[in-house]
Amino acid sequence: MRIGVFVCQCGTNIAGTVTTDKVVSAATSMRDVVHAETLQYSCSDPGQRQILEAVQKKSLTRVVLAACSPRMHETTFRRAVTRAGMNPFMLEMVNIREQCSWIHSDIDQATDKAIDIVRKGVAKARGLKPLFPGRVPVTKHVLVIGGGVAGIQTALDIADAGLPVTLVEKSPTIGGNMARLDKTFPTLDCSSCILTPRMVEAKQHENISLMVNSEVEKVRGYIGNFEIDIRKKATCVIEDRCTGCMICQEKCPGKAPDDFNAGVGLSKAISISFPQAVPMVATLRKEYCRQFIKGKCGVCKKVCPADAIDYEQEDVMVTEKFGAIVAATGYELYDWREAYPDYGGGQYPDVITSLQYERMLSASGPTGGHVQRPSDGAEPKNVVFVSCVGSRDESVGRPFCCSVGCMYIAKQAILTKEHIPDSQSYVFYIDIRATGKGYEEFTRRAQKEFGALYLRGRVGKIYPWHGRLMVMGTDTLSGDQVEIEADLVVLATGFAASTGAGELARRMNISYDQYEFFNESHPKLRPVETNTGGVFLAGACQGPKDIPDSVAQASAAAAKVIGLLSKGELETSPMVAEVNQTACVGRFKCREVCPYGAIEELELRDGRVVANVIDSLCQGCGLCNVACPPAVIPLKGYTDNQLIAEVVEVLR
Amino acid sequence: MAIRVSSTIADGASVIREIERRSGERVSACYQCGRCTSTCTGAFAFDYPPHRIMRLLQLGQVEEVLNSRTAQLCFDCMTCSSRCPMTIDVAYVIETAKMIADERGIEGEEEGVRLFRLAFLKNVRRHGRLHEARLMAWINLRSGKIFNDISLVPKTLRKKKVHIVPPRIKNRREIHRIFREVNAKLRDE
Amino acid sequence: MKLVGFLCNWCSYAGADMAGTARMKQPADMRIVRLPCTGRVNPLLILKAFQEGADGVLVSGCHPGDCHYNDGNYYARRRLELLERMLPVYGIEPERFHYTWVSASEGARWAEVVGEFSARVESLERR
Amino acid sequence: MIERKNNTAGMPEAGSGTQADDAYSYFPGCSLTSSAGEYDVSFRLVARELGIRLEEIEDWNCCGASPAPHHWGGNLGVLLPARNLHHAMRDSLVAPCVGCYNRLKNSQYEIANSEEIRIQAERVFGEPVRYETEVLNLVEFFARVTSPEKLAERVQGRLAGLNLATYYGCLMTRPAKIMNFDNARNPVSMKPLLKATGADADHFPFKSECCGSYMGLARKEIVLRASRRIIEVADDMGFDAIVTACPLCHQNLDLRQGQINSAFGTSLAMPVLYFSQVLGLALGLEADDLGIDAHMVSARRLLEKIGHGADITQKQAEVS
Repeated sequence: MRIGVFVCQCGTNIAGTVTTDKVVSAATSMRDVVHAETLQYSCSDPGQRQILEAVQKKSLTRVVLAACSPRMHETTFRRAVTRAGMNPFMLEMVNIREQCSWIHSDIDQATDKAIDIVRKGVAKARGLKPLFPGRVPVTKHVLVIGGGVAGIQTALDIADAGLPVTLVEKSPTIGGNMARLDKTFPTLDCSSCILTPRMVEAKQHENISLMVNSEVEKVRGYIGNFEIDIRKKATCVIEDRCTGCMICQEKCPGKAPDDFNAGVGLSKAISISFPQAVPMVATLRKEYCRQFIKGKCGVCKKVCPADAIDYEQEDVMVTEKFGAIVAATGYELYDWREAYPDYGGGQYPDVITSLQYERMLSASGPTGGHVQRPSDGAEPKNVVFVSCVGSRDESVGRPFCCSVGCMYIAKQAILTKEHIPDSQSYVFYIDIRATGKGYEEFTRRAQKEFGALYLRGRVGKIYPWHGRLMVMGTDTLSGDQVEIEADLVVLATGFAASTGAGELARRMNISYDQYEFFNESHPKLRPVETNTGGVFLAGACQGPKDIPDSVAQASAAAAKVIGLLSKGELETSPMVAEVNQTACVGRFKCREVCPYGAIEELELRDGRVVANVIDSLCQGCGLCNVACPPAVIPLKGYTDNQLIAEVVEVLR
Repeated sequence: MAIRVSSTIADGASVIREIERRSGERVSACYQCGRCTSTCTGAFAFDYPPHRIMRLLQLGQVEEVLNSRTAQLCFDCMTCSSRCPMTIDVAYVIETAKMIADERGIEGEEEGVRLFRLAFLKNVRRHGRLHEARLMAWINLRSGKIFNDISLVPKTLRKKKVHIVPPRIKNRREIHRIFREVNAKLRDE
Repeated sequence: MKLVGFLCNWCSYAGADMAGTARMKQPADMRIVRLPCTGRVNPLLILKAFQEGADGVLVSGCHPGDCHYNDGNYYARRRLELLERMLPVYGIEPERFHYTWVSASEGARWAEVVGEFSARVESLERR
Repeated sequence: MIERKNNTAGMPEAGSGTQADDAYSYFPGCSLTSSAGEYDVSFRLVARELGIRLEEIEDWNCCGASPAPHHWGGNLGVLLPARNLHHAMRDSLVAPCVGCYNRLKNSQYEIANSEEIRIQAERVFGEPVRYETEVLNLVEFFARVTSPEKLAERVQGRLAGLNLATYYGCLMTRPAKIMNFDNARNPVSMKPLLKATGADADHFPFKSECCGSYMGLARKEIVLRASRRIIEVADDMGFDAIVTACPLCHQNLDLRQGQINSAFGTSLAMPVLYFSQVLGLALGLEADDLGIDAHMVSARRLLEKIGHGADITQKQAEVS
């Protein structure tokens, strides 16, 4: 057995606190190590070539590479050793950067630890065996969860590449938050003018099947071969009969809150969210419907010319196979009321959220584009915008920046001036974050051309005062307290992950942060992948984002999916369990614990029935390895002997 | 006049460390949003509103802070602390500066407040309890504003809100022991 | 003093990486063994570690409900709770063993866990 | 260390006679023996009405208020209150004055967290300091000894028609980590009991703004300015009265309301009642027994609104 040890210096990232030469000389004295050297940057082309040459010159049979986290570059180096004619799984990579050099400052301690880690790697390397990936066919069918601008973009891109897509949306229409916006920064494009055509396209695309009022219930399987249950909630409206004539909505006697308009104005128990809704189909909300509350009404059923109303309708569970999933569940506005009693906690009608204001500004909104104070319908003259409500505020557990507030406030300040020429906007901000193309210029225009007065400071308190609102704030630039009598206060509320995001993440087995935003696989290099193969991210479900970024990420995710499904088959990891069938006693404890049903019975020639692992199903968790009473179902790449060897050597 | 930040920070370092140690807060945690100032009760009477005190500390302007009216005047209503988005106990930072100033014998221009505290404590040390009427009288004499709050006197008398005889507690020795224990030197005596 | 940490690849190992990327300083006595899942941790492995002279053993996986393999960490918990009760029989103070959860996004938490555990074991050493 | 029985058990029923064991240590504090006499009176009355025995702490002393902690690194501000904790013999202690309540809790916190202070205290008292007694403010106290349901039963909505501005001020809730009472940013504890009297207690935005604290003597303009805003907002929002549990707040809002009017040319006449007085009225006690006539701002209109005895309105008339 001829082992080569390579110690990466990663410039000074590792060499800064680990004396790599010491590690190398220590390595040379380890059993079976015939070669050891340092590399300045192992991942660089010269670095990889150095490894390749050493492998060939010293005819190495195993390679131990001490560098960054294997989660980062393992695949890179598996490929590298393959080029040297070695089986990729004869490489053992150990982590002396993230888990050593970067977290210690004492050079001796760090170096000793690095040596232990290398010894551990060498020990494990001794137990390595050549492994050969299996192949499984992939299902060429993609699930996109969430019908906002990100979901629509991904769906269209994938569908255009010829792959069938199912687009699932939990609300009655696609379009998401963007459909609620009036204009978009920094160009002041009409939001619906650019979005509506895309929504229609998604509906009409031959490769896209649209499922509204639907939610993902269960996800089974693995990359290339998911099996997913989708619940289509009962809406009491037969979708393919409803013509969207809206007569039912007109006649419906049941008032209901207007979700689409963020609570501005009222809707009906049966309604179509907005005139450009896709699909143009009514939805009935039982909790507000007299038919269901009082047990009698039936107006919609009577008036519907298409006979599309069905009060008995029930949820439908659809189960389909998919090769890949794109999560595009977007965001919701942070509910500020509990956290900001000083701003009235929602008790002052004229303190509204930015989204409610957006609906007021929108010509298709509940006020027909007329800006009015909710309290008395009067046209406001003094409008105060408050930044960072539920953002950059550790005291309410929201330390992060919403990344769009500064921009949409500037936009709304401009639109305010356009709607009400004799109005004055006041903008409280902490920092103006305008990093996008044309963004800074835009915020300048708001001040220079539209006369918005920007005050650098946070608002401390808002209270009713002689029929108006008194806003107590600070102008940190002058250093003084300021008070403004406002007719309307608009809170730039921050982003929150959409309700149930965490639950969905658990169903898809992807990780998420404490705010329930989904985690990308790597912040720099794998921004649209997750740690679960075959699951990708698009848009604000991964973190606050504006429209251009969401759309860009959506197309990126699409590209990844197309790449994945362009092959007919997928390589499966060969690090799977393997039954030593001569020793198997056939108690099938392994089958009891296997999450993937990857254990089958196999009758041998001698008539014994033993366990057998279906490689394509096994995901390599190793549960069976521990559960097996005679311990005869080792997990390749993580055998008991290898792990014990690691433990022994690391404690030497 | 420009602040020589490089030197002020170096010079102020030890005091700032002391303030951070005693208050348990980090001045560097402040990002100057000014929310503390926006509802500060006393700001209009201070020379530096709370957010500027935090800023001065960040810039190492220790002397400015210890000698500030704010450090003398702040009456610790803690409104700033309760609203800080970074959960900094701003009031306690100022309070700590106040204590350090006090220990260093910095008197500042806010004589009125000093007199009040002094009078109050003397009063308590003597009787074990506070005799509000005497406190008021004493302060007015010392401050020379003998007719301060005179408008209240008749009302308060009519409403039986003052008793003329000072209340005294029995075990005044224990009170004196407390003052001795913390070796409280009530200044100018 | 040497501590051995058995970490699952998907949550805790990634969390430890994140702590490193954020340069969160930690005591240098932790030695990490990477596994696909805490469900792969054989109690024998832990006893072996103690037998080989480990001063403490830490097992860290995904939070309940977040296991990459659905419920590997539940199997782990059941086994390890059993083991914990057995430790005294082997003459090992249970305080030398710790089982916890750290997710891929909890770098700070990982640094805490290591710091606290190492302090805990050290105090045992001083006894 | 004296034996303390756990006090969560067997809270007295409102109105029922109670065993001596259920008594509470009572710390009036200086203000309640002079400028806030009516607070003391009304509190004792209502407590008796609810069948609670109060046991005034033997030979209690001033808590040191704000001046003590501001001097000499704060230990004076710890030891003065400590003496009262030390001499409190009951499981629970009630301190209606919010200033005292705040100091007592602070002291308790410091003692619990500092060996040095415990040693100092032992030197002073000649024995290990006792400080575990549970310190309650007025609102906590009433929430403990009665309940909105029980109260509502007794008062039969006597205060219906009033809208009361609940005013907590600073010291009852801050610093949050020591007081841990209610929600420091949005205290609400007064509301349930007030609602039980039949009165409304709508959201009062200035419930926890500062009235100017003890600056009245040294820097009066601070108090006048701060208190003016509180009163004006309550007035603008149409509240019938401000309800407080703090003698100092009361002094600034009531005693100095006249000064505010003359200083700013306003004509404010906002009654300021103690929480205990409101409960007293609800329980049917006489306004002047509760010392409401001792306030500077007449509560006549308010009393008429709830149809309270004409004789009181008489007295009130001559006062203002």
